[in-house]
Amino acid sequence: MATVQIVDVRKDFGSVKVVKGIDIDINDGEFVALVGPSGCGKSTLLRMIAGLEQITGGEIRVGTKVVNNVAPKDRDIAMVFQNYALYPHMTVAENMAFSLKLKGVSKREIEQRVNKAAGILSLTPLLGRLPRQLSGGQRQRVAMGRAIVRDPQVFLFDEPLSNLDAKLRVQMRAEIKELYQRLKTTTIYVTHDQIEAMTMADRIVIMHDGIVEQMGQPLEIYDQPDNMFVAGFIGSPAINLYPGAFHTEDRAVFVTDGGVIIPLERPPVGAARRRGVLGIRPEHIAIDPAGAVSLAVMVTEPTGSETFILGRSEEETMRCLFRERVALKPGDTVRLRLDPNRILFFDEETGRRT
Amino acid sequence: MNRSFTYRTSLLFLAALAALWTLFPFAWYFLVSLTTPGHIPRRFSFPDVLTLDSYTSALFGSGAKGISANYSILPNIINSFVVAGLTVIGCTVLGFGAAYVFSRGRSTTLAVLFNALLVIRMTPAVSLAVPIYLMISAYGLSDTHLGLSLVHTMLSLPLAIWLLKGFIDGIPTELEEAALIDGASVLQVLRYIILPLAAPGVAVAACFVFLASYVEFMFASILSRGSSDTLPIAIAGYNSDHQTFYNEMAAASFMSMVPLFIFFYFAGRYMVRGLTMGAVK
Amino acid sequence: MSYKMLFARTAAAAVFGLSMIAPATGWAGEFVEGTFPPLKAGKPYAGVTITVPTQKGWASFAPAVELTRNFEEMTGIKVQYDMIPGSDIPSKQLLAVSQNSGTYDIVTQHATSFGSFFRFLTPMTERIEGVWGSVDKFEDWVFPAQKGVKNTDGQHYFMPFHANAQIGYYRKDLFENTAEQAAFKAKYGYDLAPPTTIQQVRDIAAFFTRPDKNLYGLTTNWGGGQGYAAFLGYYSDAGFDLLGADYKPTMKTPEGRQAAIDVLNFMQGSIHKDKIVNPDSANFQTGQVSDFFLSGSSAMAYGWLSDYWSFMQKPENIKQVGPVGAFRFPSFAGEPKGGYSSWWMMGIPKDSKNPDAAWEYIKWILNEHPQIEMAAGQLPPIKDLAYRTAVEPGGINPRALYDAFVEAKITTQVPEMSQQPRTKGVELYTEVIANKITAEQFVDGYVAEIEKTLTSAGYIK
Amino acid sequence: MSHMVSSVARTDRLGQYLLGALLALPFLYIAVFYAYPIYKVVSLSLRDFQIAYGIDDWIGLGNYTELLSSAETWRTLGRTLLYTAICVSVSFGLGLGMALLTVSLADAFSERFGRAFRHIVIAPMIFIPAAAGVMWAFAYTEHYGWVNHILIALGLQAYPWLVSDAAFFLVMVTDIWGWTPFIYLILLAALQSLPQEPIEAARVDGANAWQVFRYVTFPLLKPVIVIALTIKTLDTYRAFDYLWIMTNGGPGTSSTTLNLATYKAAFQNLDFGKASALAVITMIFPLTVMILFLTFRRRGAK
Repeated sequence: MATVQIVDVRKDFGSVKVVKGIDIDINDGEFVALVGPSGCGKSTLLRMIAGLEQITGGEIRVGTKVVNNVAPKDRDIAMVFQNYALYPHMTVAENMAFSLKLKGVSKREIEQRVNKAAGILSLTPLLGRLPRQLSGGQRQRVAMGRAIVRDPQVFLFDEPLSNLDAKLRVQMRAEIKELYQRLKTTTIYVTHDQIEAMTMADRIVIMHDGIVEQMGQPLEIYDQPDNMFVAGFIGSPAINLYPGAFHTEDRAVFVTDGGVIIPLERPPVGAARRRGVLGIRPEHIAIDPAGAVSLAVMVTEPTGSETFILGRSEEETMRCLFRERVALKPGDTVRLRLDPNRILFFDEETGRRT
Repeated sequence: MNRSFTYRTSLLFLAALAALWTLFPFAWYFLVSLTTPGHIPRRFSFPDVLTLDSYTSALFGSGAKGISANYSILPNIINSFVVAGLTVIGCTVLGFGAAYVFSRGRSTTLAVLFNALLVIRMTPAVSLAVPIYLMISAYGLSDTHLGLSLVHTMLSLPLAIWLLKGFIDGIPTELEEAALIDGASVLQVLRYIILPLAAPGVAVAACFVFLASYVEFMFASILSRGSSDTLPIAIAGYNSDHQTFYNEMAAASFMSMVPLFIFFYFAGRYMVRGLTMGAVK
Repeated sequence: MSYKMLFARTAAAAVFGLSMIAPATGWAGEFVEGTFPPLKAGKPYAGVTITVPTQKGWASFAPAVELTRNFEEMTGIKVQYDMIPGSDIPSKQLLAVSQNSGTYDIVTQHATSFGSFFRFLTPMTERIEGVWGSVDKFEDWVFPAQKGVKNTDGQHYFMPFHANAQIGYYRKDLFENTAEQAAFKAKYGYDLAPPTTIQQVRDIAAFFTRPDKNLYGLTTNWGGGQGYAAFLGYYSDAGFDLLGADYKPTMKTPEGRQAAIDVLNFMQGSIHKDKIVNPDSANFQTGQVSDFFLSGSSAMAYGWLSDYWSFMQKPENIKQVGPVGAFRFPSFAGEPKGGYSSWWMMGIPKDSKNPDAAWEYIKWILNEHPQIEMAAGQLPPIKDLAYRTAVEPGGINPRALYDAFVEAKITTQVPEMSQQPRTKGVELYTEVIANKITAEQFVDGYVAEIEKTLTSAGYIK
Repeated sequence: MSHMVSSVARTDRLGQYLLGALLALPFLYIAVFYAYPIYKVVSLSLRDFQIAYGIDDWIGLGNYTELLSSAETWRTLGRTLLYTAICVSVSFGLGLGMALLTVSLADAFSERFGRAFRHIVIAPMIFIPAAAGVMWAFAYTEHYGWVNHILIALGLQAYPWLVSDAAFFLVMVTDIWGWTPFIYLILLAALQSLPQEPIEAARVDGANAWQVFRYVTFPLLKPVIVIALTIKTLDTYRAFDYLWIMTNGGPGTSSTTLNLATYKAAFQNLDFGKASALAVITMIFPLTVMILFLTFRRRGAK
């Protein structure tokens, strides 16, 4: 186990800058998720940590050792690939044993370690099978088995669950987390799925366009996004964002460009007559006959445990999520109250939270 | 499918016509291979003697003097297989690594080199005949298996690289990366990952290279002086100044198609890829 | 008497009467007993391997290949044969010797193409004198054709080992059938017999041409290269060498031109106008002629047929045609004037690694044993032997072959003639036989090609 | 090797050298057995080089001026192009027709029937071209060949086909017979992998069979057709076996294409200089086509 330090790491592909200077400190035994939309550079960063991509600038340290120019095989890391990258011509046991075999570990020890890993992942009955004879979840487990059998200093996961169906994904999520808890090996986990990141990681790094937008514990990021991007990226259904202006003459309100007037409890300091972006998460909107906002329902999506409503208020669309069942149908009008304590404000130019 | 009777009948008629066009020459020639020189029909009729003698005498040179070439094609079969075998080895050994680099590399130089392969493949072989003849004889390699296979290797190398690249393209790079992380060196990646996974591709490419060498006529005829004659030369050779043994020529022709026949069952579905150098999949 | 018995007789003669037929044989211990030309005794070249090119699928040479064991035992020399397809015989060997690669220890060439090789061969005069005493004695020992093989320096570079001439065959059952004889006489006014003039050839061929009965009058080897050679043969038999003393083509003279045109008109007309020759003849080589003839579809045949003579004497092979006779093909000049000889020769290239061993081989193949064995498909080039195989009673060759050969000539050879003019000649000839051009056009084109080549090579000033 | 898609070369210095060597090896081979001969054939074409007569003189463009001023060279070129044009277009027509027929047969009867038909159509491909050449030459012989047998059975006269003006075109028949399966296979594979939706959509839209082919199938096949025709054209242009075996370029020179002329000049007349000049002339067309094709394809890809 080891710490991983990423210092001002940059990556150019020709003239295209993919990673633009990233600093992340990962503690020993920490589970960090790199999350961001596709093309944000998270996979490239992971591959640089793995040694699969050359580093254009900066430094990566595993433990105390700078690994910039160290070949992957000498970095003592293990990686689980998005499509598992199981060797199709080797059995499960051979897949798991491959790295040990290359290292020259004795046959007996290989067997022991493979059996142990297989036991942890309940792969023992499958050891003699070829990858094509396995289900998606089983393949996923073999990929993990291949990683843990080596007992590496760092685990790298590159979107390992994205090829599974929704149900299996939830199950495997739990398994990975359980495994992590058991091994406590430093883990870097790349995903574009914010739920995975939120549920699994000790810390989340949100990347966008080659830079880190925010780094922190899951709920901290959810509640206090540093900027509009993070606010929009984290949370599903996505946060409602309305550009508009503050009015403090009569009472503090925010008037969106679409004409919705949202009462505020306390406007941000120096907000008078200034423009900004108001953000409100769908679940922080409640039905309230006395509410200030009127919504014309367009779409209702009841899922049983909650109800999602898409509607129109003045010129704005609004997403709302109710924990309770609401009997609304398209065409109905309902009055809403936006929880003033939960309202977020962002600077219109910089996108930073104010 | 509900189609009209007329439609189906005319389809069948066309199919019969096409089958006649491709198969009839074979059928006639096959009859010739089953008879003896004196009994080749002189009018549109069935030969009155049917025997496998032509096959045994072509194979073992065992026919009766005067009505047989007294010539065994066994040495030619061996020549053909040795030359084609050496060519397969040459093309796979030389072509595999290059195919890997072409498959995984992206650069202008590589693109130019790769297109050069296509240009090489399309160069009329006869244009190279004089200098290659001079080279091969200067090294004392004319009329040897090695000399001919060196030339055939040259002729088939572009196709081999092209085909192998197509197969290696189908191997995900993640597998190599996984192996790298598992601690493999470049050689080990090639040895443990690419080679076993490309094995069917190597086999298909080997088939194409083998057959290209097996049927090649011009260089085989220029570079051989008799003792390294391959099958096509031997077959054409039944037509000599002295005598044309049509029945043995036919028998030898039919025997020579065995490897091609096997190939169609083994790698027939890769035909198109090979024919077009992978330009069409 | 079969040729095996003949062989037994000659072998006995060779052992007991050696000194009689081998006047130049020196001290007995120096040479292998019973050999003439004599092979060196004591195996001085044992362990050497010589490479000898020969023609692929050549039935009449096959006995020599089989007998090579004897040679190897006698001399300790190993012989490796390169079987070259007939059409590549000149070019492949020429390319090999011109590159000084030491590929061959012997060059095997035919009378149409040996000229190109002189510059790459070693002269044989000294060797000949060593065996026969003098070149004159040697020339007397073989057929006169050999005199035409000399280079301009007057030296022999080639030793002959195989002679052949084009002759005609006819079906005795047809020619001796009284009904046919009567019908023929009634139509043409003379007796049906093997032809002695070209007009008779035409008459007889026309008489027997009955396509509805699957019978043609004449079948010939007029396809491609052999047809071209047949043309040269007819032309030569009319008394013309291809080149005159000044290296100018004789077809430029009015007589030569007329003779060539007569010959070509006969060949072209027989196939396309008179249709007295089986049309496949325009594509046939001798073997196909023989095969066609044997199938009973032709009254007469023409070609290098002696290759098949002994085969055609066997009853089981002539079921359909009955007994077969041979005749000397008539000449376009009325009297045959020597004709054109198929004279196969061996020379020793300068780049041979084992010239002396090669000489031993050449001497051996001229020995009686291999020559008699090969005589079943050729004429030995040695006059005396040839006489025994063809003229003496019980000979295995037709008399007509010997007669055709005694005066046969070799066309004057200059190196350049055997390549470009030959290729052009064959090309033009195939156009004549395909009825694409006239005989006159052939002569004009051919003469122009010869003059062009020989002018640029410096023979014609 | 820095632009490797896979990380293998990037991460291993030794590996970089190794991969460099893996690429260099075949190109070294190509340099020796292709680039050098190309250089050599060009340099020989500037010489009067007749090895058998010991002639080897630099004569500049002498061979070219002689060849290009000879009407025969131009006739040979014309013949080559005619041969290529006829063989390619007829093979293409037949190949396309039979490919469509195969699809229709599979559709109207059964998949198995279609497959069986396919096996029949590609049968010529399992014959060595040299064997196919002698087989067809045999078919035209007067007494054994079925072509004349049919004529005679029809009450017509037998004809010496291969020693007539027809010979050149009869070789084309063999070429078409032997190589139609090539085009057929490519087109069939393309037809069978065509997306069915546009065709079905066109049917629903009321197009008849011809309109479906003309407006949907054919445009979809176009890229494949371009490739197949390019390769087939260049292969036919290089054709040697059938012509050489069936006619030796005759009668006369009536079926001598550039390939055969080069071969004859080199290995019958042993005039290596002139043969080299012919070889260079022979190369010009395919190399031009190739370069145009590659440029075109590159643009297409962009």
